[in-house]
Amino acid sequence: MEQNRLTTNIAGLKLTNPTILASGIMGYSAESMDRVAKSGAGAVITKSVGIKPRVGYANPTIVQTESGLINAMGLPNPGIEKYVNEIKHAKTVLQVPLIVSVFGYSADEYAIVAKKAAEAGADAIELNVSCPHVKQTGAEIGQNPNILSEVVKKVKAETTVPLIVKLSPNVADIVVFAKAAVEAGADVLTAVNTLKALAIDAETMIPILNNIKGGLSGAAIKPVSLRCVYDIADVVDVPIIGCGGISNWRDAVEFLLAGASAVQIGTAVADDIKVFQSVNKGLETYLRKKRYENVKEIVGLAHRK
Amino acid sequence: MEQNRLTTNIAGLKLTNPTILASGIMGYSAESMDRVAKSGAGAVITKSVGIKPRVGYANPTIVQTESGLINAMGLPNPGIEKYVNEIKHAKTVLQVPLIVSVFGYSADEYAIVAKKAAEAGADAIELNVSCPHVKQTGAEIGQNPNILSEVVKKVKAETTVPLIVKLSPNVADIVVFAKAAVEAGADVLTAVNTLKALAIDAETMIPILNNIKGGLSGAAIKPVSLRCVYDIADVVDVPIIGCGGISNWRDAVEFLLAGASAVQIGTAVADDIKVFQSVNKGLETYLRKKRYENVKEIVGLAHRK
Amino acid sequence: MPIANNTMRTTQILEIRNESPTVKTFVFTDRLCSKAKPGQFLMLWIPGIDEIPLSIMDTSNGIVSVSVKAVGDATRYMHTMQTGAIIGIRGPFGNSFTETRGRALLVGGGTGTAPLLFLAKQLSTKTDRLTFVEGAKTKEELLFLKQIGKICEYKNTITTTEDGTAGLQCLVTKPLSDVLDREHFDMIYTCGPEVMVKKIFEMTDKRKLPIEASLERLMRCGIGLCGSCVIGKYRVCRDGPVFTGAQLREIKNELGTSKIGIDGSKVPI
Amino acid sequence: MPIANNTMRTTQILEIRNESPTVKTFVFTDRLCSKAKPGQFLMLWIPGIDEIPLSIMDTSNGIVSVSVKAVGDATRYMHTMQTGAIIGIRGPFGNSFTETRGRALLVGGGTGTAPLLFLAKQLSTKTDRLTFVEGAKTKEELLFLKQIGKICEYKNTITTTEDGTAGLQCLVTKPLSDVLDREHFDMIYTCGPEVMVKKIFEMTDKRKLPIEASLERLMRCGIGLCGSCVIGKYRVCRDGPVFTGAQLREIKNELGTSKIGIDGSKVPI
Ligand SMILES: Cc1cc2nc3c(=O)[nH]c(=O)nc-3n(C[C@H](O)[C@H](O)[C@H](O)COP(=O)(O)OP(=O)(O)OC[C@H]3O[C@@H](n4cnc5c(N)ncnc54)[C@H](O)[C@@H]3O)c2cc1C
Ligand SMILES: Cc1cc2nc3c(=O)[nH]c(=O)nc-3n(C[C@H](O)[C@H](O)[C@H](O)COP(=O)(O)OP(=O)(O)OC[C@H]3O[C@@H](n4cnc5c(N)ncnc54)[C@H](O)[C@@H]3O)c2cc1C
Ligand SMILES: Cc1cc2nc3c(=O)[nH]c(=O)nc-3n(C[C@H](O)[C@H](O)[C@H](O)COP(=O)(O)O)c2cc1C
Ligand SMILES: Cc1cc2nc3c(=O)[nH]c(=O)nc-3n(C[C@H](O)[C@H](O)[C@H](O)COP(=O)(O)O)c2cc1C
Ligand code: FES
Ligand code: FES
Repeated sequence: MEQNRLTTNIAGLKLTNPTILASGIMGYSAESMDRVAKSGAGAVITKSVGIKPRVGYANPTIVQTESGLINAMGLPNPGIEKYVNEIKHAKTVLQVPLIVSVFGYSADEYAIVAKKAAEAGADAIELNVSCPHVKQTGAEIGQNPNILSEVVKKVKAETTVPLIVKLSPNVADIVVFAKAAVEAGADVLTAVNTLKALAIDAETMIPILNNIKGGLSGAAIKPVSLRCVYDIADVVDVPIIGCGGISNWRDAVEFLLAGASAVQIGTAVADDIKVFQSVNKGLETYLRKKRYENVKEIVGLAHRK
Repeated sequence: MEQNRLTTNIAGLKLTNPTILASGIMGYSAESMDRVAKSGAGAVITKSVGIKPRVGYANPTIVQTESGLINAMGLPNPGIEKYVNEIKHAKTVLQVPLIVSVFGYSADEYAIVAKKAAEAGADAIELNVSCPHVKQTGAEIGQNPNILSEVVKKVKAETTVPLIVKLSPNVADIVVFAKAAVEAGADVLTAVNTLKALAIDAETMIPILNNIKGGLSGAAIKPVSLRCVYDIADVVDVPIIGCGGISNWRDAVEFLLAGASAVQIGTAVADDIKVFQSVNKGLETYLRKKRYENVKEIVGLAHRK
Repeated sequence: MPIANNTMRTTQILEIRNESPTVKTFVFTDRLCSKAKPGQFLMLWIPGIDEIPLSIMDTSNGIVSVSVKAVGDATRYMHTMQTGAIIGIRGPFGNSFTETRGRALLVGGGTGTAPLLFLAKQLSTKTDRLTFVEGAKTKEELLFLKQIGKICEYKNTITTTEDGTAGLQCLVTKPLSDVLDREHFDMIYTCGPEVMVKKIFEMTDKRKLPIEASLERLMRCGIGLCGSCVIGKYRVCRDGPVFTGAQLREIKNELGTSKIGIDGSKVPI
Repeated sequence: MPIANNTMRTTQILEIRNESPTVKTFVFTDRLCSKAKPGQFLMLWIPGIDEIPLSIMDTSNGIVSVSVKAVGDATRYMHTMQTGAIIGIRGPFGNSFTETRGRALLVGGGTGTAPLLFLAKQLSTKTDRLTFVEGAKTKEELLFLKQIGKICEYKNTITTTEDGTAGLQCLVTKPLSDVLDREHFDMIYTCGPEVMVKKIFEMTDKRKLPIEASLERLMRCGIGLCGSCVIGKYRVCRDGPVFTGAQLREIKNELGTSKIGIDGSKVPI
């Protein structure tokens, strides 16, 4: 009964609840993702995987800021060849949908990686076209609607599982990108990745991150990511997954009201891996108090006039 | 002696210290701005003034968020005709430079308002081309480099005082706009205005701001505004004024190191109107400890390799 | 407290009381505002309608009361609200009246009586005598007479009405002159229409008597940023709403004369 | 403490001590880390070079010490630093060893001895007897012998070297077997090369003895996000670095066998 209120369905992905582990958080190994699933997540997303292994940047790769976090990991990942084994293994372990996050430097690369991931058992693919600190993938693809469209089309042609496109907030008008992705075949949109940011240390007078710039996540960006979801919900019909600064049930409710069908949680895992559980509990209570039978009923309600 | 270390010069504007009151903060009346100057600000900027009076939006016009603030005032202002009197009055009262912030709905409007403000005695003009929540001024002008360029050129042709262009962070690549503004004649760039944001109340299920969307300011956005300054400093030679989330001397130092010649402070005034004083005090101590004779010497040092 | 910790929260209206044909009192729980001091105000969000500043009229154990006069869209809408309705609260904001010993005089006009009632409750155990002068247009508009009478004793309560339906038929300033000449006061507190406040300030200023007056201005942010509420060099929301005689002297050119209007220009009051 | 409150701060190196030809101790002030418990670690930023995890070796009155072995770029660079140099600190992070009463056995290898020394200091007043077994390649690499001897008494200190230049000529695991069979221990603590830790775990597991082992992994964020340090379902930075026998049993397939490499793939140790 309790659980039913939270069950949802995102473009065919059946979720027992609308909380999803964001990409890049504890997302390498099957055991690690399974732990998060057992902590309450309705689905998990892997670290973004590319065509070849990448070691990422040297440390510091994160800086903690006022109610936020800047990261520039540099997309360390084993490359899809090696990672297919982990996907296969994860599928034997996980009891929730496994979404594989994919990045590339060209539409072809995206398509190859996505195809292999899907073949290995991914329940859905999320395209990371929005990593703000790795050149020639984030900036070039996620900030140009034509290239974005090409990437989405190629991937769509090569895969049949639900295709999620994760948008960048580092654009003048996210609606343009949302439309481009949906027209090109995206089944779901995730809004959003991190905001391009910088931290400098006054004492040593240098940027702290090894890569100089990174992506801001956490509570600090919530008002921006919430606005992105609201903007997109006005113009597209596909389900939206909200992401950026969600750390409690109230945040999750706000994203649902703004038009998200589910939410991803990343940075808040640092404070508590059980954040999925507590979001779900709060959400359940909220829905019960407001007399809603299912979480789907509140999606987009903030748009009523 | 102490004071000398903080004196600076921004495109001809002589400042006793590099802290400036941001536009929209206590910026209607001469007495109010004078109070801020006496609290330590090296210069003050008026509320943005347009060609006609505007009453702005109904309340709520602000929402406090985690380490930030979303505002959608809707640019309430008396219109330049009435405001010239306040400018003249302010000039008789103020002992620091008076910068008049100007907005418009067309290049002509900007030019007319700027001209009148300059004639009334403004020591400099700041063009607000970046208000994220008022249609047809922020979005249309500050997010299109061609229109921005046209506006700057028109204003430049009509005025002789230093021309400051305040950029929007709500763009894919702020460098494009910085270049466009400088090529069109901007003497100084301010980076940045607020980030487009939204707040929703879970209980009533509606957006809180009367205008629905607003601009995020305060500590939350500091990593983003700092990145904007850093990006711009790499490509333009005009002085930059950092703005966005500065609330203590350490923040100010970071902006100077990133390439700003001065900083604007807005939201932090809510916690303490004496923030200018305390930033200056900390900055002075920092420079002394690091054995710099003048604040200009540290501008841009974070770009060293 | 940093502003970030005073974000808006929602609460339900627990109780609504009619105080006069135009004034209702709204009661709700709010932890932060229930710790407010007399003189402080809160920003009350009427969802989908407006957000307005209101003086805190009473507090106890997490419970807060405000008294609202229906004067325009927002306040009239509030008068149609029922218990159980949801409102949003930010605050408490602003400074407060300073406590005094000895003899205190309180002069209230209209809903300006609300913060003074709160103050009177606080002062009652601390002062030797409290005198309350209240003015209104008609008998029905005289607010909180019973509570004031209890706290100050009826003999120390003077009421005036413009139509003479209760108390003296005159403005509140009239009996005040006599009282000020006849008795010694260690502090005079006032809140009400600004023209009234201005007159009272002039009376006390002439007599070199200490005064604290609470002012009202158009408020947007409530936290000292937007400049909507500025009078002279002061922000009513942050440096006020309570001002001392010395401060009132600094701003006497604007007091009761002009304010910053809705478009940011100075307009006559 | 929420992560936002544990941002990086800079501090100066106050003192540098040579502990062995390859290990130096660095001393600096840091309010937060000086309150750390034995077993916790910090992230140390070497400006412009790297940021690395280091166990806290000692704390007192705002002062913190770490002991660093030069093994690669970052640690070798640290060995060239002078007092007065600026470093950045985040932390303390991770869990800590649990306190025990009765008899405790500590088994350290290499710089793994550092957190155990810190632990020994804490335990010395609380336990009946502390036995310390330390192993190294050569005599010169045996760390903190003097301090350990003082805390545990020399007769309770067993040392081994691979080249026989001091103590017994063998691996640390050899004498351990005898000790474990001969004496009763209420808790066994260990930190050192993972192959050593694995062997010790197997020895205690067979004998059903309680154990706590501190592990090392490649660390990026240090706060449980990036997944670089995962072993089995645990994050060494957040769920560890100290693991109990029951936890070690859960992860025994990976312990001493494989880890997540720099590109996120599982690699052999
Ligand atoms: C610090 C402070 C404390 C206040 N405390 C109370 C209180 O305890 N009880 C109460 O009933 N009201 C109080 N007010 C006034 C209250 O905020 C206004 O009456 C309300 O905002 C009017 O909103 P409206 O939409 O109903 O009227 P509007 O449609 O905005 O205006 C209707 C009429 O009221 C006038 N008005 C609007 N705002 C104010 C104002 N701030 N001061 C004076 N006149 C105004 C307008 O000029 C107009 O003539 C206080 C105001 C301030 C600044
Ligand atoms: C929780 C924790 C506590 C630690 N405490 C200490 C300590 O107190 N003193 C100390 O000297 N070292 C400690 N380390 C190890 C220390 O962090 C590494 O030695 C250091 O990061 C190596 O950096 P480098 O650039 O010098 O070497 P690199 O160039 O990165 O590597 C050089 C060699 O060291 C190996 N190495 C790198 N990182 C580690 C690691 N985390 N564990 C084991 N081997 C590694 C590499 O595989 C390589 O063989 C600790 C590690 C962790 C995770
Ligand atoms: C340490 C870290 C690593 C991340 N790695 C990835 C990644 O590989 N791919 C990706 O699409 N997003 C990545 N992200 C972005 C998150 O998935 C998420 O979009 C962002 O952090 C905002 O959500 P949050 O505020 O809940 O963290 C990463 C974020 C962090 C903090
Ligand atoms: C209440 C408020 C009103 C503002 N009004 C204006 C304005 O009229 N014109 C303008 O250019 N910027 C305006 N801003 C933006 C600020 O000038 C500044 O760019 C922004 O708040 C970021 O700086 P901060 O974080 O120090 O506040 C306003 C900001 C706030 C909070
Ligand atoms: S209401 Fe904004 S400054 Fe007072
Ligand atoms: S170092 Fe990032 S999860 Fe442990």
